[in-house]
Amino acid sequence: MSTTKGQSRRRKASSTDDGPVAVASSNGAAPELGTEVYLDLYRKMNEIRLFEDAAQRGFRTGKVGGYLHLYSGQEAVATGLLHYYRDTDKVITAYRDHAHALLLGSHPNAVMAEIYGKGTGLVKGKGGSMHLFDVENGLWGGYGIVGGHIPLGVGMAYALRYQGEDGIVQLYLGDGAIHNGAFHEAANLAGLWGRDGMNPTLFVLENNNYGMGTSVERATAMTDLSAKFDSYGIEHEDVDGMDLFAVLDVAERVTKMVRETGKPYALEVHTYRLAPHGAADFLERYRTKEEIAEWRKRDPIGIAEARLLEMGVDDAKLDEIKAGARELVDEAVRFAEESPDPPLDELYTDVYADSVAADGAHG
Amino acid sequence: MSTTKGQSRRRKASSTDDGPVAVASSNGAAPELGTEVYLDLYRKMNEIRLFEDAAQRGFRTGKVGGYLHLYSGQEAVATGLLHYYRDTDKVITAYRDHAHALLLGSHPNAVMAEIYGKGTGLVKGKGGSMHLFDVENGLWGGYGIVGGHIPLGVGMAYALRYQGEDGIVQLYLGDGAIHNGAFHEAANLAGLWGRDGMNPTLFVLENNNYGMGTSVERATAMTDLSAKFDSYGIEHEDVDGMDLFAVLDVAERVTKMVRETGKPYALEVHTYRLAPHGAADFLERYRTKEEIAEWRKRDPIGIAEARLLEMGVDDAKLDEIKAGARELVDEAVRFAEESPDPPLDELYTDVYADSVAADGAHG
Amino acid sequence: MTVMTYREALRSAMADEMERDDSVVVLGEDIGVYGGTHLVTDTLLERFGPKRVIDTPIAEGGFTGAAIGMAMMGMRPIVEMMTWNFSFQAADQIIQNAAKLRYFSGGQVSVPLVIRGPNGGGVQLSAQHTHSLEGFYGHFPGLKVVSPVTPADAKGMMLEAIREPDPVIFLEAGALYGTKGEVPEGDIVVPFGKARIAREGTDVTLVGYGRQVNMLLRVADKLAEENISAEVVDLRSIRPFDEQTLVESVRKTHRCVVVQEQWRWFSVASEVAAIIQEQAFDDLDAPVERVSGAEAPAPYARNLEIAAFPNEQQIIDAAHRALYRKG
Amino acid sequence: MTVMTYREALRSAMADEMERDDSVVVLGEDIGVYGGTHLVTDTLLERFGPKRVIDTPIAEGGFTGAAIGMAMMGMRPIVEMMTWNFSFQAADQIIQNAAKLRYFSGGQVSVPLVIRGPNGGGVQLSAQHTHSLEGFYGHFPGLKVVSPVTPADAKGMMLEAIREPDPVIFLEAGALYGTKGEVPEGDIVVPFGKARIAREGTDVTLVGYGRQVNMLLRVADKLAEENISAEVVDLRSIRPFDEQTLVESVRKTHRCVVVQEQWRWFSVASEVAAIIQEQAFDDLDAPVERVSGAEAPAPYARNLEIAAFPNEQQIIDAAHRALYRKG
Ligand SMILES: Cc1ncc(C[n+]2csc(CCOP(=O)(O)OP(=O)(O)O)c2C)c(N)n1
Ligand SMILES: Cc1ncc(C[n+]2csc(CCOP(=O)(O)OP(=O)(O)O)c2C)c(N)n1
Ligand SMILES: [Mg+2]
Ligand SMILES: [Mg+2]
Repeated sequence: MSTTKGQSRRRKASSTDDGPVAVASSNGAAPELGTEVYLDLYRKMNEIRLFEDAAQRGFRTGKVGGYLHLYSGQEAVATGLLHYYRDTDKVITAYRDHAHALLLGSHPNAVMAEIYGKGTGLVKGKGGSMHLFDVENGLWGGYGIVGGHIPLGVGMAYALRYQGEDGIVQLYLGDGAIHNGAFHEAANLAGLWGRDGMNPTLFVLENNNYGMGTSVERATAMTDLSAKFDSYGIEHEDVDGMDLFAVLDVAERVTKMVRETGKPYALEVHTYRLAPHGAADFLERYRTKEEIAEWRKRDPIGIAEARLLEMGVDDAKLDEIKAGARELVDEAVRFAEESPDPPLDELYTDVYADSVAADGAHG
Repeated sequence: MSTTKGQSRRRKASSTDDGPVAVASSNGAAPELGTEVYLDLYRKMNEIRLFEDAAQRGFRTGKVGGYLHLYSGQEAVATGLLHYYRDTDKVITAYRDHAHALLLGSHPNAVMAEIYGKGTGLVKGKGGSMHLFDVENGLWGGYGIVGGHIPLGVGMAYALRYQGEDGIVQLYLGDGAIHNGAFHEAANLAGLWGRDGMNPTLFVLENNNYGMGTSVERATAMTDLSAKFDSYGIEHEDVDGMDLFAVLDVAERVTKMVRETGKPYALEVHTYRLAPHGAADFLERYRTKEEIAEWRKRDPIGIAEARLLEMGVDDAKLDEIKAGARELVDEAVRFAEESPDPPLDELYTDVYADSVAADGAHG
Repeated sequence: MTVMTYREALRSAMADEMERDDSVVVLGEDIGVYGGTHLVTDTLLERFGPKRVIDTPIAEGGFTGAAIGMAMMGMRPIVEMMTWNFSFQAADQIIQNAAKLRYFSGGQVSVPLVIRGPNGGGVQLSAQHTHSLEGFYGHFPGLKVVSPVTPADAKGMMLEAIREPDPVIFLEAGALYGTKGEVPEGDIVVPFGKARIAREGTDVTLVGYGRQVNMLLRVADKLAEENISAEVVDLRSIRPFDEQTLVESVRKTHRCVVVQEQWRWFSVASEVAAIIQEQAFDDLDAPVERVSGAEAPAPYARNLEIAAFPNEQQIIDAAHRALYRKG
Repeated sequence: MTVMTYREALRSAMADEMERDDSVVVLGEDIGVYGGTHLVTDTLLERFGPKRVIDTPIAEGGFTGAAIGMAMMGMRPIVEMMTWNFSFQAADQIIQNAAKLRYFSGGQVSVPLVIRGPNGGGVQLSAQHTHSLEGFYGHFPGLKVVSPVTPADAKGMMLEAIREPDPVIFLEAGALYGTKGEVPEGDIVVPFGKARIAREGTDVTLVGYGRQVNMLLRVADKLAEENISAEVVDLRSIRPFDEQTLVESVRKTHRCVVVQEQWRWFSVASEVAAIIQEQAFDDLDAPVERVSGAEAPAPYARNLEIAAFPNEQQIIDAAHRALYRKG
């Protein structure tokens, strides 16, 4: 029958038996990128955190509507992985997408303006927080239906190879999405097409242990999520998503591998959402203050800070970076607040290629 | 993390590495049911085969319409498993359902009449070959959408325990259905609910190596299908579905286990469809005459016959049984052909509980 | 009479039935520990325990299908769609199994199932999270589809829905969970298939359902200032549909405006216009006017979203056209 | 002109475009090695190879979603739904992604995707395998929905569909794959949004699409024997919809009968009646008559099935009612 015989294809290297927190961290095994690069990534993580705080304030003060899902706590994941983004790559994720846009080079002003629903927004104010797109910079959304974007990413990966591109697709999904049929159908296609080198998909399973209010243990009897990729002949490994350096270490290797083989690969990144599920999730009955406090000790920004200090960077430098990040975010908020609403006729554009179609009567 | 850690939970006992044909057969390890029982099961297998041949003739001669999917070649599977059916059990399967109805005690006349679309049919001529129901006898359908019935079976199993019944659900699915999201979502629920003993589902995965014209190898990169149950913490084993005695052996044990534990369990039954996918599948480009010929050598009826002769049953007895089966089927055909069409007002009944609703205007 | 919110009305109907009938269970995403993302099921887990209030993984097709299986066995499951926007993942289960099982089983199987959740627009939920699916599900024989607007109807129709022998698509006005209203005491079932005259009038019939009804009542007040007497018909039940009440009203007023949040094409408003021209052809003094949501996916920006939903002025203008008034 | 079957017309359109444009690929279940369960894609695998003719597992949602991803990247995938009955499993991908991506990406993303397959009833396919989904998909802005009846339109509209920048729901008349007709040579694109006068007449307008059009033409012959001159309008394209041709015809005949195989409620026929009463109110001498499929899931028995589909007599009776004739 098959060669995999169903035993886990997890790379023994970073295999783990004792849950997220215990996943082996890199302990300096990070690729030698040099302090400048590390400081730059540290800056990005701070920008993301402060950006999310500002968006949250916008929501609390009624300036931001709709759904708002913050990335706070998970910064090291996308920051580390997207450091290895190449021009031909494509990135697709769900609704927790602000960080991905910022990291890929979308202007913070345009991202914040989108969240504010302004005409200067990244998608003209038509999509909002959940639907960030910046195709020029490799961001292909931004999707609100759990599981729904996963087949898209797998099809995009097929297209890359069909069109002779050497890029890969970084496909982000949550621990909750893995129980959705769309994931399983798509992963099976990825494994199948990958046999012929036609599916350079890097699945990034961001396990923050909750799908909204439902913990992994309450969503499945088999909680070793990355092992679910075994069903599709897709190799995988786990990594500590709170440690930027651990993520960088793995990211360099696996992005290269997927690019070269054209086969899918999966990372289960153990992380934690320090923010509520969404800005409207105020009760958080599903987890304790103590649990959150425990995880705060592993705040990815704190961990990175400690490592940088070890490397001999001084506090002043870090403060300077934080201050710069604050300025950037303040400017984004100012820009968003002062930006105009989209013109009313935007309501009927982008329904079809020829916007005459917008009245639904003509093609 | 999880207790299963993704390594295969296949019972080593009947594990197998070398494909269907090589799955260890029982070699007489069958439970001591006695020759009378074996002969009775042999009779049932013959009735099914001849029944399917007759249905096929009906189709070829234009007396039977719609879709028609035959069980020929797979007789040992349902015959062995349903021998351990108990009154409180429920059975649910897809469209290849004639055998299940016959084995559960539906009258062959009513089953054939349904296939002929007559008012005397099992479901009054309203469902046809794909939608056989005989709730009194434990048959809960009969479904035409691949994967669609699987969540139903898992919910039925929950209901059994919720209502305090000791029954189990025998849930049949094909190798093609296992790639459908409905299977994965349902299996995950079964594993989850099974933790509390709330899901006595016996998944019977009938691997006949083809989903219509697509072989297992062409449908997934991980062809060890039963191992896909690992993702849900559901234990499983493989069995040779061409050997009635091997099936009986496993069936006695696993039906008992599921009944006692209230936990789901999965059997991958390696079998083969000697008939075309459906009566309209005449080209069969997807497999060779040689392959079919190879499998004919393992015709479950032939294997059972050989074993019975070993047991000292004489040819005359077997011929007598075959003759009886032929009579039964001839009578079913006669009944079906002579039966009247359903009355026209049946068109509007059974849409809602109160058939006034049938015009769609009143509830 | 007690005053309660639309949310409380739904909850009390479910709780009453769960008290009365052990076969009633609730399942869905985050309905238990979390309390329900709209808090409709809040406290039910504490009251009825995890075997009857079942938190599920994010698998709408799977748990809706499982609920159908429970219903086939005589249980009375209530599925919460966190929002109806997610029900497309369960469309196959709802349309191919729930709606048709009684029929293709030749009457051997019943599916006493309720699927409930918020339907219609909110505030800036954008394209994937803004749908009004009355016509979408109402098209299929075998389903019943209702859309209450008052807390009293929310409770009365939920009681009816849970007791129905057939699957019910229960479309709640998500925007109204917090609105209060008087709800009669006790076991006050509101039968399906009966529209409600929300306000009597003689000059023009305004037809709607769900949250549009409140807007129609405000419009009726404004029209009254112009001495136009508008009758407001709350359809309440989309399938079965009360053609009689609708047609009788138009026979009286000779004019009709039908309003819906959903898109125009192949919709409830299309059917309303078709029914009226079929059954009140000679009584009709002007074409039935339709006011629907803008023909575009829902935009995020608040100004665009407001422009996309039907508004009072559009309805007033439509009424003026129906009355051949310049306004 | 060459004579070919509806099936061959579809295949030749796909093959022509695949020759012309490398970005066109076909994917679906058993379309390659098997040859297509209705043989529409037969020989394409041999001609274009496995990277362009992709056999998929039984996962409508997964491969439809993957095709959307391919289209986003500039490929032009053609998805075969083995039959449209299976598309409910892909409804979330079609409605939430394909239809809305251009909009919620602010115009950054196009989805040049065709989803094609047999739609409508066959012979005794029963409840789960008999649907006419024109209105179901036509409801959603962002989708285009077409339903050709002649081999010429099958080819011309398929050529158009493949070149469209937006997702197209291509509903083939499954019952007509074997029917022959004349097809013009060469690159004869049939634009969407243009109805076809299949037969000119003056007394009553008969409206339909897909296989019903053939029945309408037979009915028109029979009415002619009673000296009733019927005009037959083949809508061809459901979204975009050609209101003008429809309304002009009714302005001329003052009477209309619309026929569909799909169920009556919230359907194409509802919309047709609504449009006509809106735009030809004063020209209309009788209510628009609707003839639809029976309000029940499709039955298996042939006699019940025949009774469930619209038939010539029902249409003739409807025409007589519209003409106030006893018939
Ligand atoms: C099909 C569907 N069902 C339900 C929801 C509501 N919902 C939005 S986010 C979410 C939780 C998703 O959890 P996970 O995949 O772990 O991502 P995370 O929020 O943790 O980043 C749910 C249930 C949805 N958007 N889509
Ligand atoms: C969702 C869906 N897609 C496609 C089909 C068409 N179809 C009917 S049977 C079948 C093959 C199923 O194969 P398998 O599950 O292995 O069952 P088997 O026919 O071998 O018993 C297909 C593709 C369907 N009925 N439903
Ligand atoms: Mg999560
Ligand atoms: Mg099979």
